[in-house]
Amino acid sequence: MKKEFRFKIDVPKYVYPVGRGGEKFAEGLKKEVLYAAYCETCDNYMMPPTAYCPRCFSEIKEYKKVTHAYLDLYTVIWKDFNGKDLDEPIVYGFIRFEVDDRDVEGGLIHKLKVDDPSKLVLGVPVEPRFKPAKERKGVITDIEHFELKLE
Amino acid sequence: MSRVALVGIGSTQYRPETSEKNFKELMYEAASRAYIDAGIEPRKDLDCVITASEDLWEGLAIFDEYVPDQLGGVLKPVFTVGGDGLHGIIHAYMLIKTGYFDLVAVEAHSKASEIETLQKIYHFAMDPLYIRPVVDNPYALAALEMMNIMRLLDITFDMLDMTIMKNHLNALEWGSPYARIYDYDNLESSEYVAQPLREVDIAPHVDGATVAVLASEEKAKELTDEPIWIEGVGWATQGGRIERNLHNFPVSLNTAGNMAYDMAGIENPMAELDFAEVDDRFSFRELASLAMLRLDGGDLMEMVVNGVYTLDGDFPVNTGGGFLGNGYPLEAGGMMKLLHAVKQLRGEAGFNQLDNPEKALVAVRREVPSNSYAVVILAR
Amino acid sequence: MRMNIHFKNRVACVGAGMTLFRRRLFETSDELMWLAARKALDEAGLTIRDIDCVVYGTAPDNFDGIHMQSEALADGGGALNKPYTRVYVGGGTGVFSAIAGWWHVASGLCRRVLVIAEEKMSHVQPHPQYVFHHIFDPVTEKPLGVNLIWIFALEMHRYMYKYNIKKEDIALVSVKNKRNALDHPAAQLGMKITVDDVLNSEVLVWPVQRLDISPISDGAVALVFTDEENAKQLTDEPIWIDGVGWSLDTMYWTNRDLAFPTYLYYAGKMAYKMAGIHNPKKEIDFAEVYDPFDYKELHHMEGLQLARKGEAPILTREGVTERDGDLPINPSGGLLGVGNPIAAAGLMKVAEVYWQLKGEAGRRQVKKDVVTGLAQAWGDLMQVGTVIIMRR
Amino acid sequence: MKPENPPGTPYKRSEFEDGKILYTEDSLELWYRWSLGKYLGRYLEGLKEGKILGRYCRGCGRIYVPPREVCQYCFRETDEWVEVGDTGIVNTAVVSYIQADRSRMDKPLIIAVIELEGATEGMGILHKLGEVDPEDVINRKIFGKRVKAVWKPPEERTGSVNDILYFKPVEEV
Repeated sequence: MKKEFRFKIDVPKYVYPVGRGGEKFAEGLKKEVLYAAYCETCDNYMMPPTAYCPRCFSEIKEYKKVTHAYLDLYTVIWKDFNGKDLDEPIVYGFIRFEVDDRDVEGGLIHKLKVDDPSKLVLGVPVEPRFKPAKERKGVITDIEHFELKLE
Repeated sequence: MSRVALVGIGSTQYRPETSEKNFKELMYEAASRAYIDAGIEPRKDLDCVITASEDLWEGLAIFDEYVPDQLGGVLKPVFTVGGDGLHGIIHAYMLIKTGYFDLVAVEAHSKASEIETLQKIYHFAMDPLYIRPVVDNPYALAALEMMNIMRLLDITFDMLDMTIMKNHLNALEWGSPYARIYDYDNLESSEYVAQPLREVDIAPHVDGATVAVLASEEKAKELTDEPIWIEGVGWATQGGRIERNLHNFPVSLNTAGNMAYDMAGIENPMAELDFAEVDDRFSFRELASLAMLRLDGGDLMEMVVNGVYTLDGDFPVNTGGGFLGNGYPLEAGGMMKLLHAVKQLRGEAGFNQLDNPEKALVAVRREVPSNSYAVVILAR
Repeated sequence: MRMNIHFKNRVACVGAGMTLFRRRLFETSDELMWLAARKALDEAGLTIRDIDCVVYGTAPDNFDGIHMQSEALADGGGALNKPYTRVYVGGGTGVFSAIAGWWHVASGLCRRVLVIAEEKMSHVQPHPQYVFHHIFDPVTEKPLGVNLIWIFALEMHRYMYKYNIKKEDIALVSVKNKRNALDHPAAQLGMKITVDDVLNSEVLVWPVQRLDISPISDGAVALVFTDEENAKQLTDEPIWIDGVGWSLDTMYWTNRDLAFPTYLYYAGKMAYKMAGIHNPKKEIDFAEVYDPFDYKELHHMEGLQLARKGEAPILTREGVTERDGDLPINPSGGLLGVGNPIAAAGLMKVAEVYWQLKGEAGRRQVKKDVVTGLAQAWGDLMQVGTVIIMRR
Repeated sequence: MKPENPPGTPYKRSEFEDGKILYTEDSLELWYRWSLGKYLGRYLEGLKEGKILGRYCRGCGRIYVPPREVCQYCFRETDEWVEVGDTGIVNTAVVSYIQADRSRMDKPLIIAVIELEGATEGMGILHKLGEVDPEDVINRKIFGKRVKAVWKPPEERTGSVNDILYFKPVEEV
């Protein structure tokens, strides 16, 4: 007797427009800068930049260039989701930012290029490595990865 | 206004695979047990049925369609919560509090073993603009969270190991297929999945279903001499942006907990509660939950090291073995914990039975990458 | 279920807001939620900080394309460190999220609740219709190559067969609603069409033609509910939520009577009882019933006992359901005219009832004086009815 | 007039193609391996054998097709297997000109709910009709007519609802 039934849920394609907040982010990527959203009412910077402040609901009018980026958290992925060893470990960093010495709330999760993950220290300055201008599409993958900033 | 009581609970076993039954039969098994336990005739007595689920766990768009028959809810008010089973309990609580509903059933289940592409579902839960194009593994997000929590709360691997050993040991009584008797050497040899997250820190997926029946005070007194009262509920989310939550404390659990404590009139939770079943989808989450729910006695490390949270300790936690010991049944997570707590309060916990517990807290957080919490306080 | 009890926590609606309904909107899902919520809060004279609880409604996750969608979009509801959940009953979710908002307040747990429903169908390419075929049973139905419109066409045709209804009469609904929508500032498909236009439009699944169907849309709607005390502080004329009801039929839709929506009859009965209504046809002044297809407006009027079985087409032909008629139905323009971002469309109906009862619907205002209004939605595999009754 | 100035930024499909609208992309292909359980598996097996099986509930006397695990009225497991036969009455029928993704079909397809004889009145299944003039569907002459399953040859059956090719009329329409 048939015991199992295999089937799928498929949707050929999804597209997600970047929205109002994402448009500003895209503008920055073009110029190789990262913008943080600034909520005047709450006096608070936010990354990724949003179109509105989720706390006070006012519209974001100002986006400011981040002036400093540092590694706040990281993880080294050794196995895939199903427990199989990866050929090469993948390192993800959680990058946080500052705007003129002010903390930015949130940050970006991205790939981190590093030679020896065991030597990583939290707090080290990092910088984004952008794809060549021609290949950029105005989204997060325009950044190839973050890497340690050489002083 | 009427108090709300839990008058019946029924469950299937939680196992890595349940291939002999389809999801409807699994739900029916749990529901029949719950209705017998409550002593009700569902077709006649039930006022409302709630399920907790999300479409993609099930393989159906609009899962809500497929629930009324096997829960006795046809042509009754039935709906689905996109949340944990414990969120379902909270909605049932509110419905009864309105004064219009007397008997409400809540169901949640997992058929995780029947999903071949589980990873893609997790991936699909991530923000499509900033995270999904970069990260495809939910354990990466959990690992970042773990690093943050360990740093904020000064959690060491030793503390995690003690938690893992404790929960596995507690799960033995439940006949859990995952329960192991671990020692430090076993744990030390566990490999990193997503550093600092090790294999042993992750609760594996499990199948199963649990149904609970809630009643108004009047109805509860008709049905049983020993209802379990729901004294407080609380729920909160920390917001949708993981990036913001990654460098913070999980304060929303604190918010949800305080809401429940206020409702239950609890000022000093550790003294007034007898035990707690809290989220341990990942080992560090148990400790984070305890800290956020003010159940750490001011010094988490001291509590763990002194065995306060073990069955013999002053404040047992995850007496049923939690997710680490029993497996993680997706949205049924909170219901599994509720089941463990109710069994304790009723004195039906067998070898794990505590001495006459009267008040307990159940708290759960939804699966990665969410930041949603639900808390329920039960009393005998 | 106990009814007609003396009821302590009366629930009021004090503000409503919505975005445009359009085929494609550029804003992200959470930005749409924020836009609608801010409008509703402004109207209520509140800020997001005044809100102590948020309820979110969306139909399947597959449209916006985010699993555990409510969690990812919490920011758009301003649900930072606040109680927040999502409820759903398929297409009935719009009105149902308002019902959930009702019990958050009626239970005494929350005092000021923000209810938001949002749907972005444009994320699906090439056509959102595709997502719908995943709602069918994967074993007994999906292998036949199902298509959502099939089931509605099957139901429509059965309804026409049983009561001997002509397509011309059903088309009048589309004509009326699209015309009504011309006066709705957010409407996607307000237009002047004739019965012939409907009958000559592309046949999709006979008897369903293109102009029988509501469009694919993006959009969000938000409402603010409060308890009695807060409502009286905020406004001199709160709109009260006096009855709610919903009911879900068996999942085996091919075993059901397709000519009459039994589930809606039960849902209506529950709401009427709660609101103390004995004769709906007399006591309901106007209604926003769910009209993703033109025949559904008629079907639902009958399920709600606003017309006898088979009588709704006659009332429509006689002009009773026009804005200046005795029983205006869908003065907003409904889903056929305003658009159908599934969950948001249902909540739009609740918003319309609110604005009509406040007398703020401007050119859409129904002619007669209205005290009691009803909004209804429908969904899942043609199996759920959700009803809310509001009074001035 | 409410709603006043509803916000939102509409755009056209062409703006995507021109690159004016920035976006990220994804697609979905999720696979599930469902357990069929005690009843659904037997139902499919029956189809392979050329039989349509239903379940009988002693509580209320109903015979359900497709077979159900639980009786919706009695909330109890159904009791017995019943072979309901492969003829039925057309409850409702439609003519489909489009596919699931809304593209046009080459040849219209007739879809129906067929109440199977041998099951309790009103128990229908969803299937296709064949050897029927679409005109007879459009004018609803097919409604209430008796139809019979046309099966695939036994060796081609796989235990699926598609083991029935379609139902065809066995009385004059």
